[in-house]
Amino acid sequence: MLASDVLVAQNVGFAIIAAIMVIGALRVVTTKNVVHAALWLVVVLAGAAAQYILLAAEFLAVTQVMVYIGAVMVLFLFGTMLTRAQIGAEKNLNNKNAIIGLPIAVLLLATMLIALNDGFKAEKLPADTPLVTTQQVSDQIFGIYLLPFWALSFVLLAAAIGAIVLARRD
Amino acid sequence: MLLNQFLMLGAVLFCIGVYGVIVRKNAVLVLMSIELILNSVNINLLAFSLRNGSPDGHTFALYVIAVAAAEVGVGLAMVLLMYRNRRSVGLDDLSEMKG
Amino acid sequence: MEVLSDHNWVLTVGTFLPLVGVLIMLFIPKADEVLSKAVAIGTAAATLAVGVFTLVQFNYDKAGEMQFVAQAEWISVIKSSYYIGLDGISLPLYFLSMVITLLVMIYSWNHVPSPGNAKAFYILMLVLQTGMAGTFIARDLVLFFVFFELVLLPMYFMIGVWGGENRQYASLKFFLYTMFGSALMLVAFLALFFKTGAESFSIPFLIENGGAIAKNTQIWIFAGMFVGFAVKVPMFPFHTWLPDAHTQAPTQGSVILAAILLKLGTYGFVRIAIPTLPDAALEWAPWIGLLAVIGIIYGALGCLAQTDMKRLIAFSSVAHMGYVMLGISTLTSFGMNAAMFGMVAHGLITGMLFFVAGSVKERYHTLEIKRLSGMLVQMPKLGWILGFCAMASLGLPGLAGFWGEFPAILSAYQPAEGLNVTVFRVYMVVAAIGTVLAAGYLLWLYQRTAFGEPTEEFAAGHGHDEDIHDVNKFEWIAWTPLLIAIVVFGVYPQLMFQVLDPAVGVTLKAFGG
Amino acid sequence: MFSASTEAAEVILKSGWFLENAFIIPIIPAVAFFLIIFFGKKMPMKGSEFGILSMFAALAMSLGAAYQWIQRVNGVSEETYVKPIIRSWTWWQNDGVSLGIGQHIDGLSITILVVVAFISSLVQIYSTEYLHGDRRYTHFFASLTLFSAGMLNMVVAENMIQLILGWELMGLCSFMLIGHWWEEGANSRAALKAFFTTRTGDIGLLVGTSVLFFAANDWTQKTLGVSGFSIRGLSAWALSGDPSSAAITVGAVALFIACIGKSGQFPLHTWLPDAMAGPTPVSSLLHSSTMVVAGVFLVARLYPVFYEGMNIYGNSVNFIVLIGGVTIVIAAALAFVQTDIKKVLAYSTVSQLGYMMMGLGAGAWLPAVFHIFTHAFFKACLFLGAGSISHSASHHSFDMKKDMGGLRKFMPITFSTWIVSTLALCGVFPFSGFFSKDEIIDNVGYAGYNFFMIVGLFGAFLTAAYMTRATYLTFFGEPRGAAAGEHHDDEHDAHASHDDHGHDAHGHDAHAHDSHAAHDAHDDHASHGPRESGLIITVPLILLATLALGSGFLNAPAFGEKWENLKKWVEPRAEVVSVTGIAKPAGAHGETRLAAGSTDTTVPSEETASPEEVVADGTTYSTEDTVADDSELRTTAVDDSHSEATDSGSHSKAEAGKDGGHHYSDCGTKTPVGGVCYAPQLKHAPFKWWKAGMSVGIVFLGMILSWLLCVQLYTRKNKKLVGLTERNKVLGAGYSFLANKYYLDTLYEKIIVRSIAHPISRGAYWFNQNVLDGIVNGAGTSTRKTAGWVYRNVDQKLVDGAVNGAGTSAENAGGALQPVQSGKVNQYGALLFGAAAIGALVLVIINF
Repeated sequence: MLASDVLVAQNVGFAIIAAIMVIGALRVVTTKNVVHAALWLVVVLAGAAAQYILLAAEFLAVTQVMVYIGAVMVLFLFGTMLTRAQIGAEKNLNNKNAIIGLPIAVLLLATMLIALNDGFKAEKLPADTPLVTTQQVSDQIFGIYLLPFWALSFVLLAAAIGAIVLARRD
Repeated sequence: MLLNQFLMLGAVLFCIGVYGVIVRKNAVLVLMSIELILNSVNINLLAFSLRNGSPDGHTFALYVIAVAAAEVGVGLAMVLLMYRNRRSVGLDDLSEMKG
Repeated sequence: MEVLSDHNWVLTVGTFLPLVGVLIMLFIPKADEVLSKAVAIGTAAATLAVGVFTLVQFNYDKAGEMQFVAQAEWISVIKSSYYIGLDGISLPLYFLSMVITLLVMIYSWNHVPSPGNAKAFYILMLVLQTGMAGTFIARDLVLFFVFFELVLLPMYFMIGVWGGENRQYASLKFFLYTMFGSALMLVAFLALFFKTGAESFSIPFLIENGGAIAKNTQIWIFAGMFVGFAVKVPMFPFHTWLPDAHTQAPTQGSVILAAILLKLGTYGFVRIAIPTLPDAALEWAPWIGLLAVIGIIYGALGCLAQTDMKRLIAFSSVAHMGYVMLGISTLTSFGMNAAMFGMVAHGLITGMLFFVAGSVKERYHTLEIKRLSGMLVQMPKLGWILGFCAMASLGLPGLAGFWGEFPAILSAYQPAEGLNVTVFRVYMVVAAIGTVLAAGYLLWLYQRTAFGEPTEEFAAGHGHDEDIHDVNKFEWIAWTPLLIAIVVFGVYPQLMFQVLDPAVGVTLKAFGG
Repeated sequence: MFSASTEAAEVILKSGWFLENAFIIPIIPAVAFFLIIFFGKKMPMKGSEFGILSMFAALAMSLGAAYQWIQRVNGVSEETYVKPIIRSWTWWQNDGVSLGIGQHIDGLSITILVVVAFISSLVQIYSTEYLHGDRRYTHFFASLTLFSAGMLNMVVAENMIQLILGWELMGLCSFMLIGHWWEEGANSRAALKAFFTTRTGDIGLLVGTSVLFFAANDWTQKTLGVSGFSIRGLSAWALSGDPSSAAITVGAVALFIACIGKSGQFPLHTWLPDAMAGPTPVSSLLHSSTMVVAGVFLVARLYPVFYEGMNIYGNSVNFIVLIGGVTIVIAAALAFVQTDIKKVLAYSTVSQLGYMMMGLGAGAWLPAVFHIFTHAFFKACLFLGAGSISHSASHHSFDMKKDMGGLRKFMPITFSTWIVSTLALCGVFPFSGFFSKDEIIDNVGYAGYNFFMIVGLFGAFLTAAYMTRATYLTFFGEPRGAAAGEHHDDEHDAHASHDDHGHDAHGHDAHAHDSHAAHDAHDDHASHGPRESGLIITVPLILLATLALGSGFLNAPAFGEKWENLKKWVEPRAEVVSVTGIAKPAGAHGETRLAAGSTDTTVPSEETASPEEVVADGTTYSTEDTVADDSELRTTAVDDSHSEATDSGSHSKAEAGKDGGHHYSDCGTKTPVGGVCYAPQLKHAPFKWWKAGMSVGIVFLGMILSWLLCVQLYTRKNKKLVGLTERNKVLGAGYSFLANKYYLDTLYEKIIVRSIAHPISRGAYWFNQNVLDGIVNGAGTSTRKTAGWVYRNVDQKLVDGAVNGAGTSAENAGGALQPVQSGKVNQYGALLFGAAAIGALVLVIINF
């Protein structure tokens, strides 16, 4: 296959996935049903994973799938079930802030798009850069970024303990 | 592929997430919106990492994911507690922090 | 400098020891109040011990130079380093902060304000201590800023949680005011940083290169710092948070607030704003002086109108800080020395006054002046202590207050070159009139509260006097050092001037001071 | 000139331990004060012993110092300037200059030292009886001792700051002593008034000191190597021709304002009568030798400054003379309408202080100081006498009309001492008052202030008159009220009845209270009528009376030269003294600047080895000094051009004739050549018997007239005179005008103080609460209504906008931010992101 075809394919793929993701995201924040929202979120996250692959980050894509779709989503669903949100539609999932929310979001979006457009107009992603290998990533994690890694581990530990303490029924 | 297409996708997701955070009442949904935001960030990170050919982006994306996981864990635990205490997960009912 | 940087661990230890104490206290069960109190006081005492060691090791012949200098990599990304040092200007305040904290803690032993929870209360005080001490030794703007802000939170909680009935409002006001100030201050710092070539945040570097900035730019940067520090001082138009904060804060809060926190602002002026931006300082000085004298008269008048003892004292510190700022605004060593001395003196005296006010409140459950009377009959000791502090506060020679007040007035007669002499002489006269007003409101307060016979409701046998007892032993322990210090510094001020004077001289190099 | 130098060549200035260590004198009572505070209650005599002992010690040391000083003076010729013994230690430092604390001992300070120590000791002894059994006996003695300490410290002060220290200490103690019986609101008010009035004057002290310091500092540092605070430096500077007339005039006027406040000169004299609220011993101490003398002392101490600043001798009137003269008459006139014996004395004190000021203002330095000296004795005696009366005869009442009269039969000792002191006060010939007061009047006239000489004579007339009235009412006529033995409790109401005459209630309530306070110890009075007081009270009276009689002969020009001892001992000689430091290069005074951190005590001006500095210890002193003297006078001789020398020499001959052979020097007239002056050349009126006779005649005239009037009024009850003031409009007006003390109190208390205390401060506070703070508190609701929304907007915009947002009103001013603080997570989020969005937008726009 020719490089150009690859590029085209990539672009097309990007477009499709992006569209799906945006729709999913929109549904997440608009749907009347918590469970549906969770499922839509799955779609978005999966899309993100696909994008990672397009961005030549296989390892991350895998992590994304495992951590999010594997763990986080399950957590979400559990949470939803445990809080006995009825599976069906619900009235008041939104509060009165919709009036504020929309303008803010739009304003923010407009600003960002302008800024991005202004910043890197039609800058292409280099196609020939050496891809980042998982080894490099791990070298970094256990090399220069070791300290943050430790901190992170503590965070996770704390989170785990915290979650247990909080959710413990006593 | 343009750099911007990824960045803009990130931006869109981000704003949708913001909207969700502001508008949603159900704590769980707010948490989900936050997940959206985090992912948009990740996309940006990776895009730039590809652009500069440096692995930093990957590393941080990983960290972000990890933090997100932790956050979801704690967050949901809190939601659970909240529900246990007040039979509802509506954030509007929470106003102890009212000054 | 290298010579003076031995023992450079002293300051670090002295500053962060309280945090260690906090760490220990975290593991003490909340129920066990006595233990947590003991640990906290122990920590404070240890800190003070380190402070004393500093005092001993301090090389008084080189009071003008930075000593115990320690420098280490910190946030190299923004060219900010962990750079601390101590000179004659910082030493008294640094040490004072330690003393005050310990005394306040001792005082709190049986005065923990409602809603109790001694553990949290003491932890807050320890954190405060770190913040205060750190601010006085920081030689790096970012470090300074961090400590400066670190002070804010504990005080916010102290007022907001342990305060009076109107605490929410007061604490919020205090917080927002100060945040507002420090935001501008931060901007000013950054501007200074970039205008000096974005090379370093270390204060000596900025002092060297700050003078080179274009005058107009300097004036704007100074404006930012001015607001930031003036809010903390507080100077005249920015003072309105002070009375509320003081009246609502618990006694301990007021004492620390008056004794140390207000000094952070003036210290900032002396240490950062003026040396780094000499030209701007010259431009601003007359206006600072103006606000200062307005503050003097205005605070005094405010006092005369008060009906609440604590509020009166709060207003009086507006007036006293006015003297300090007047001294600073002259940009002469004379004025600076007076200002520095005034800070410490005000810390001791007003801190003491707030202690007394707190004890009065605890006994009478009110601070309304017209309901109080004949304190000398019911609790002579407390009454005399109040009188003593009032006298010290109105600048009686032989007591500490005088040495902050009189030289400040004196210095206004001849400000630094480039300042309008006439204007400052007018300030001098106004300030001198302020001393009379000070005598007026303090003696008025004293006569109304201490003299005469007790009012009906608190007279013996009317049921309202069950809490009325004279000074108890914790109060004695906490107060005696302050009282002694007030007398000692009043009788032999050289003790402090000999430390201040050289350092001030160094600070004012830019003005040929 | 040359002869002078030869004499001076073998001059040996003696010194001695007492002179070298005079600085200890104030320290003794200061220490005693702390002893009393801490151990007083436990002592057998409740702490009074500390006070008395310390006072005796101080007295002993002062006398020793006086003796040695006299030796020192006698050692040199009439012309040579006798150097004060100055010692100084670093007290504080500023701008690299060390500022000292120490002693400045010369004739003046020693005179006052002796007086203060002596009177204080007597008063303390007296108080042991007078306040026996008082509820705050110990506190009383503590304050009394500290009070003396303050005065002594001020007297030995080496520089202005030290002087201010003593000055303010006295202010504080007067507050505590006058308010000694603070249970009575009136007493504490009087105390407040005293402190506050003097404090108002002190503005002048602070300002004046600052002005002089900065004006003089450079010169003094360069020439003498002392700071601009140093009294010696200031004196020399004032006469050096260096000062700009503006600076020195402003400084002198400012300082004199402080003296007006402290010495109760018009128009700030109103606090003095109220000070009677204190126990009588306090009044006696306050009025004779300490507090009120402080102002006069300050003028005398810094005389060169006032001499130059006020241009004394220069023109026919100056500020000091004017104030002094006015005070004499005004106060004397007030003394007539008092029925309270202590108030009569108080006003007489004021007018006597007027004499001193007038004398100083007219260049009669010595007579003024001498008057301080004599006045201290007889005024103390009079006050203690009044105290003795109230203590033993009139049941602690001080009302002459109600409770006294005919007491001479009952208390002979008190009576005779009183008479002696009264004659002294009036200035009758052999008594001490004559020699001092008459000298003042005489010299004032001689210096060309003729109008004020007449004022002085008139004042003498009034003095004689009102003192006669007081004496008559107290000791002659028929016993009345308590004096007649009847013990009525309604005496307080009786006092109250006077109040509508405008007698401020303070004094009376105070005395009423005086009785309460001491009654628990003196209930026996009900049993018997008036009697003589005990020894503890009478002995001091006798001692004082003796001095009132005799002390005048210390300086009695009436009997010729050799009787003018005080002039010889006390008056600083106006001689041009060379200063080795003057030749130093400008940089030299830098030596006195401390190397950073040289902390230990340094005599600041040692470096400039100017002769009078070498006082490290008495032994090495004399030798070094002669050498210095020697050199110095030679330099003088050299510097003076010969012609000038002969000229001034002949001048001195000429002067010698009419100036009592007094040495003449240029000091104070033209800038000293080749040296500095420490004192101006003063004129001395030759004593003339006819003048003395005239003034004494006036005095007797006053006495006789007043006596006749009294007899008519109080004994004969002459219909034409009694109640004249009620009938005659003009006299009535005059009476109430006097009775209301010229309405000055009304002016101060009702108008000035009220206006500050109430409207202005209220206004300021209103400004704070409404305009600045934006919180209209509950009371301000009405104002809110009227003020309307405008104010609220102004408020918010002015200051509190930051806090209150669109602040509403007092009740929910805090609530302005409540919506923000809703505690709803979403809203926080909205706020956050909104802010972020706006911020970002701003950035973007900027970057375009």
